[in-house]
Amino acid sequence: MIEVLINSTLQLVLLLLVAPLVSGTIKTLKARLQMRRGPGILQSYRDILKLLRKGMVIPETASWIFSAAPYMVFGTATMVGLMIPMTTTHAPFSLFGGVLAVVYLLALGRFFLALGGLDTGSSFGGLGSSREMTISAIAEPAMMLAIFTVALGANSTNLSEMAKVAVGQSWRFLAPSQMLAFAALFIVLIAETGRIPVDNPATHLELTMIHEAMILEYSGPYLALIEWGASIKQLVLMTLLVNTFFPFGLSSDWTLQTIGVGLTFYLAKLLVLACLVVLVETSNAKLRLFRVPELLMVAFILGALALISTFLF
Amino acid sequence: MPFVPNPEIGNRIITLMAALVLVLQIAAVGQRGIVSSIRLFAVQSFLLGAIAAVIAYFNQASHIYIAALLTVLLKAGLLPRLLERLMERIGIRREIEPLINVPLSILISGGLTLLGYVVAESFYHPEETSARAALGHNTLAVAIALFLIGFFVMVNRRKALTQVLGLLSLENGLFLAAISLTYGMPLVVEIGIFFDVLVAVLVLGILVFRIGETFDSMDVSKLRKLRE
Amino acid sequence: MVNVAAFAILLGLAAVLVARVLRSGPFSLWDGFFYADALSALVVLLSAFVSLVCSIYAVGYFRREESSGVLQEAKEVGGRFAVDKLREYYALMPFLVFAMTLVALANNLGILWVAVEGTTLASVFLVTFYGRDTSLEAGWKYAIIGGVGLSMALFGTILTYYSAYGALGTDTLAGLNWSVLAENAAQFDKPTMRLAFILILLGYGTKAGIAPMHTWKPDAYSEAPIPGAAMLATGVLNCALYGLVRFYILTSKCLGPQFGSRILILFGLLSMGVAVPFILVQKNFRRLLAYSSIDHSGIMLLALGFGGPLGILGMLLHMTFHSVTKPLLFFCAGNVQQHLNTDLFRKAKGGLIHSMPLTGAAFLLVTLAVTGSPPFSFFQSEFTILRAGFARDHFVLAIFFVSFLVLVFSGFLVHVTGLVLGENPGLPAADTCRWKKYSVAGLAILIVVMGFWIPAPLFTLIKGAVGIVVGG
Amino acid sequence: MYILSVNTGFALSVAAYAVGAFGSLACWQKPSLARRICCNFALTGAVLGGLISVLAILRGTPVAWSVPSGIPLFAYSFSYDALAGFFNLALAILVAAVSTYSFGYLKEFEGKRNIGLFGFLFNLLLLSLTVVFTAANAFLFLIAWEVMALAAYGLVIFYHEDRETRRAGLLYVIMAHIDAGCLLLGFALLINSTGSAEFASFRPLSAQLNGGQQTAAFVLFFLGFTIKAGVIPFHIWLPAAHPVAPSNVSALLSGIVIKTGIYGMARIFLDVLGGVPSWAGLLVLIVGVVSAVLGVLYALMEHDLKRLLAYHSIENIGIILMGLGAALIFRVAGHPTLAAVALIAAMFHTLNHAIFKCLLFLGAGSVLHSTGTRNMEEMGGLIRPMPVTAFCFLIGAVAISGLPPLNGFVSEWLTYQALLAGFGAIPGLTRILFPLAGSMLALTGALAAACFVKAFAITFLALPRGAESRNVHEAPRAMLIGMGGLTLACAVLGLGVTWFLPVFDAMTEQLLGQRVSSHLVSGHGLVLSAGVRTSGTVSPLVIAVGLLVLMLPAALLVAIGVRSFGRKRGPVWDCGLPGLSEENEYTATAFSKALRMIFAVLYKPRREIQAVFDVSPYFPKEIRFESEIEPTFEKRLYAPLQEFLFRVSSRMRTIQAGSIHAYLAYIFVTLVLLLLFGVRK
Repeated sequence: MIEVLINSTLQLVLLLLVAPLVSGTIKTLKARLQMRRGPGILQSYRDILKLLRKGMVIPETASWIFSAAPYMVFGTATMVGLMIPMTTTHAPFSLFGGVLAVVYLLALGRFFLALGGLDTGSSFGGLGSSREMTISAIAEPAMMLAIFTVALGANSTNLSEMAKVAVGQSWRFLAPSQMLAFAALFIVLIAETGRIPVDNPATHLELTMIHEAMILEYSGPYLALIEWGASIKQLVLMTLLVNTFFPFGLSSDWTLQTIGVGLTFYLAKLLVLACLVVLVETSNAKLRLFRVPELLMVAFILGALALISTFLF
Repeated sequence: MPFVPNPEIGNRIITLMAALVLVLQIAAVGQRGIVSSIRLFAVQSFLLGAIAAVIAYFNQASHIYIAALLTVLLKAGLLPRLLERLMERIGIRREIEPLINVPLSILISGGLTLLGYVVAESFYHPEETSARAALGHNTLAVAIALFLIGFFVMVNRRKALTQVLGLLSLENGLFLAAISLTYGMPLVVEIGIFFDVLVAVLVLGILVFRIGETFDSMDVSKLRKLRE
Repeated sequence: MVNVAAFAILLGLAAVLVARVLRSGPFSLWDGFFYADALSALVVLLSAFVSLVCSIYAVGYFRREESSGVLQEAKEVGGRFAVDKLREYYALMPFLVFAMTLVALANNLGILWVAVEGTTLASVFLVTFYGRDTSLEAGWKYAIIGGVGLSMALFGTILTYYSAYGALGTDTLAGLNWSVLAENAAQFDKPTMRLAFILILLGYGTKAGIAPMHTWKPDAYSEAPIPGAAMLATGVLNCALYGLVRFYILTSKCLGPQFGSRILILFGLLSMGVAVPFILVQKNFRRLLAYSSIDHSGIMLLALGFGGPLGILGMLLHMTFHSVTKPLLFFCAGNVQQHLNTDLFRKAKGGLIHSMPLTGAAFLLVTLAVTGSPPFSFFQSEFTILRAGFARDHFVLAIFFVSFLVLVFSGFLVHVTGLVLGENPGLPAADTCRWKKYSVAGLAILIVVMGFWIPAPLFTLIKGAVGIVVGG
Repeated sequence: MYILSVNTGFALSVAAYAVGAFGSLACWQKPSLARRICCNFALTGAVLGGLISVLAILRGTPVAWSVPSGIPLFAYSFSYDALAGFFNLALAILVAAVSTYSFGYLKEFEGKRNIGLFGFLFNLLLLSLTVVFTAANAFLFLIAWEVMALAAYGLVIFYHEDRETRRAGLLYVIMAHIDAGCLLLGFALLINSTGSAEFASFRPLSAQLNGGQQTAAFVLFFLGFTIKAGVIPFHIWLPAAHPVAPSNVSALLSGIVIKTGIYGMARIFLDVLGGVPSWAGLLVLIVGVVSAVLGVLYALMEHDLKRLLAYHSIENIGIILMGLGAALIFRVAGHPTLAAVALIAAMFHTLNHAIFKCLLFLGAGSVLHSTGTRNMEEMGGLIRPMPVTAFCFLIGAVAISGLPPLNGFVSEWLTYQALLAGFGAIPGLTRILFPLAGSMLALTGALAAACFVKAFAITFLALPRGAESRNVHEAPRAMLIGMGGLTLACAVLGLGVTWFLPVFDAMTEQLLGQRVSSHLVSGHGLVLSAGVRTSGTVSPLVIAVGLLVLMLPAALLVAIGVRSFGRKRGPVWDCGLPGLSEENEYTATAFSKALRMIFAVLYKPRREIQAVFDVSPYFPKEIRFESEIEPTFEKRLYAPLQEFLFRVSSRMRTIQAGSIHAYLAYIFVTLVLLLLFGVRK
């Protein structure tokens, strides 16, 4: 019991700290790749701190739902973060919810955020919510298929179990099924974290935007919570990818040294994945909204193929 | 030792008469005038009565005399009167145009006669009614033919009155069948049936009368108000 | 009024008869002129019941007719006065009932035929009652088609007599007596019997309104005054079927059940099938009732065809329920017609439930009942018939049967709800006449009760009848 | 322990319903009295019924008894086993809530409508429902089944003045009759091979039936029950009939009446027939998937609040069928424990859907009650005037979207686990179907979430869109209590699932001979685990608590921020064009636009835009936009059928053309033919 508490606090701290770092890194890398100086890696921390120290304006039309949404987003994201193994195969909350819980908790956060977007009565919010729900809805099956492929391999939907199995066979990711599943999940990651070519996190007040439109009315600490939650969600999804497919450095026991090793490996893997994301983002243009389903369809097909290939090979 | 009637002669006579009846029926099919068809019917009924009498005579079946008498009185006497009276009361025009033209309908009645024979073949068993037998076969066929042709007349003719005539000649067929097969029904039944026929004709007569005065035409094929 | 009393007494007598039959089996009177067993007792009971109910309703019905002056119209055409018309009705009714009773009680099949013919002759003037040209037309069709049909029945009777003649030899009075024929039906001459049965089926089938001899029914039912029509649809129908059943027994004793059942099933399904489309697209709610009774006689024929204890039980149950339920359907239709002075759906605006709540409710109720939906009693008989069908491995037929039932249900419900439900057209309140109210309400209650409870003696009576038909 | 024996208790609750029915009918002239009688006796019946069901479930062993019926052909025989107990429990919960709600809801009828009649039909419906769940005799079952349909019909057409209502009612009752017909045939088939109508006598039968009979029986029962359950493609009556009924009735219809179809499948396929061929199980699974996905897709396009809910019933029935189908397949494949898990998933979702769908309909009812419209485009901003209703509806929405930690999530989670296990358990290529079905379930869940974001937000949030929703009031207390109870149930069944699971043991043991609840609970009774094959675990309780705990620091941060830097209310960002009003709000149509475009293949949307121009086409004075989707099944499947029927019928009418000669000719021809037939042997 105590142990669980310690673990979870540690992992919580890790989450809260690493998440902004990752998004910051992505921003910087992207800037560099586009021959800009760009903000520093720590920019995201500064943003959050700044927002926390601002007053906030709440629309007259809004009800308590509007205020509840940020907490839900933040809460669900961190909750999910506790269920996923980061540095070691053992996630503190893995017993209390597997990958299904992860997906549905994220959905819960999204549900409330969408409500918050509609609560203001502004067309932007509605537009954002509508698109957000739509895209996530059609992203869901692909995501599930890809995850199932791994889960069926591990015979469990618990992330720790899946990680353990993965550790057992480190080079499994070379199997075609794993490759395909990884590809599918990667596309889903792009869609879920609202990155080009699905959404453009950097724009404001464009009719192409999705996530940003939804949270347009938020300000101050609420916005901070949402941004933070979003970055945590992104971190979680990336972690899911790296740790289930490339279990290098995941240790199963708790010693300082293993944790150190695990942490370094973990950050390294994240960095690689971040680079991948950046490459995709810079090398692609944003898709029209109604082209996105095709992309996700591709992801779905990949997932299905992955599934089939699990028992063909 | 009184004169013992010879069945052979009886059979001849009956078969002859039956043939005549059939001819009359077919004639009725071809007949155009109402009056004459009524007359034909009267003669036919008289012949039937005669047949009945002959059978009664040759088989010493006394109760058939009654049947014969009733037939002659009712069908040959009373009913034609009634019908003619009715006809005068309404004063209907003469000509009646059947739905199917005469030659064809006569052909059809020929076919029906054939059918009558076929049917009669199928279930007539001489051995069961050994002595009185021979009159059965042809007569039965004729009876069935009468029945069918009468029915055909009802289908074919437009006038209310001629339909009644058809019905009556159809009844004649039944009568012929009854006496030729089984020498008549039990007496109670016979009387009942005769009574019914009488009432039926009265009822139909009233209807014909009313139709006559309501529609000032006796053409029942014009009665087509009640339909889907 | 007199009729009501008379028919009440008749019902009492019928009850006595039933009791007697139940106690001491079949018996006969007047050296075998009358003969009564469970089957005939059942039919007598039903006829008596129907005639009582109809006569009660008739009082209310004709009072309304008089006040609304329909009869005066009839006067000009028919050339007689309203009172005479009433006298005519009240005189014809007992004849009809007498004939119906005679049908059931006659021992001699010939007399049976005479009696059936009697019912026709008595009811022709019921059909032409209103003296409109349409009613004359209906009457004519009824008389002619009925006449032809019955002459076929007579032919059948003669042939039966002949086929028995070989076996019995003697042509005594008893030659056509049921009590005699039933014993030695086995030795009858088979081909003759086959022909006889065909003719009988066509003959009494015409009277029962089996397709394709059903064509007179819609006309007659929609023209006769409601109580008369109800009598035709229940009592007379029962009589025709009764005759048919009697001969069916002889035939199946003589030829075995197969021969009869095939034709019966054929005609039964045909009648149901013919009734369905006319029920689906129907403009006139009194013709609708006629087609429903065609459908029901088809069902009963089908049950007879399925045969076996189950089938016969189903048929007789169905006959009983039909005689109880159908009158109510007619009465409701009658009330509606008198209320709106039309029998066309098109002219009725709907929403009758507002102006005549009792009739409206009863109409819905009896619609559900007559289309055989549980919990009403028809469901029991139809379920039994279905089982009989399965017992004879008529799987496909069973499917047809059920789908016809469903279609009829749909058609009926569409029409009747369109008539009864809907917003209030603002008609004056009806349902005032006591006689009508009591007959409707009483029957409605009876129907609901019968769905859950059948009096034991009645059931034993039916069982007995089944025993007779199956030849136990 | 047992104060009153099961059958007397059952009799009592039936009696309570009966008294409620006839009592309220009897005093239909005194509306308020009728109302009280109706609701009170319904409540009593529910309480008794619930008590009994709990007793029966605790005892486990079936109690069978028989009552002599007035009809000599049959006896009314009952059997109160675990399955019956479970469904009676669901019924009791719902009825308790609905009858409480009705205390307030029926008030508005007083003086306007015949409450006595309503009370009669209402209690009759409840009575027939509990009999359906308890009948052990085909005849009794069919009677109760049809009485249920007829009572429901009466309630659906309660506002019969409205044409649409009448049509919907007819559609409903005709479909109901068709399914009754199928069941009739099915039972006749079984009865024919045993000679008895008792369910008990069918049980040994399953072995004796030959292939053809088995197939026939399965098809007939499957048709019957799926029509009743409103499974696509037999669903068309459901979205028509449920919305037009009074809302407390719609709650029951969607909550429990369509579940009788599920009950029937469980009863016949698992209990009476003791399993069906595996292709049948697959069929059930696939039908489930189809109707889940299509159901939610159609729901998304609805702007009529109650129709939307009705379509979600179709969707959830689909989800239930997924579990049931899996259970059937596993049973044949010889994995009883897996089958038990799948069955629990299905049954638990049945219960959950009953509860939250009932809750949502009641919520919609009170919205309707105060706004008087079902059209969401007229609503908006209702959360302020009616906060309690809004909260209850929100909880219901979260639950039905299958979001943690509420009950919907738990049962969907179990379904996922069952499907995943299927992949490992079933040999051959068919195993692929299981994960695919799982992904479709995911799609369904996500779309449902989207749909309920729309439903809740457009109804309750932002500014009122129509005059109807301007000055509205909160629903009366009785209605709120009714909803509150169900809301609580949603939470309790979600968080306390581990303590609730043992309820299923008796059922699974009866149907599959397995008690699995102990496998499904681990971690000090806190954690729900997938049990046998796959080892997934989840703990709604911990998740809920964890969420609260994790929100604390966030709340702290915000509190600090707000304290030191203040918070003020301001206008919404209006792009500089002042005067943002409800016309600028996002509408339900707009919200579903994206999905309408994406699934255009399915919807075949038709839209027309009429613009009225003043000076130049660039400045339209007003623009009318209307868009509708094609009701595929109605248009492609049912309309042609009806068309065909009527064309044939009209053709047939020519045989009754009124010519007596034709009539005579029919007879003549028949006679001649039959004579020939009679002649040749």
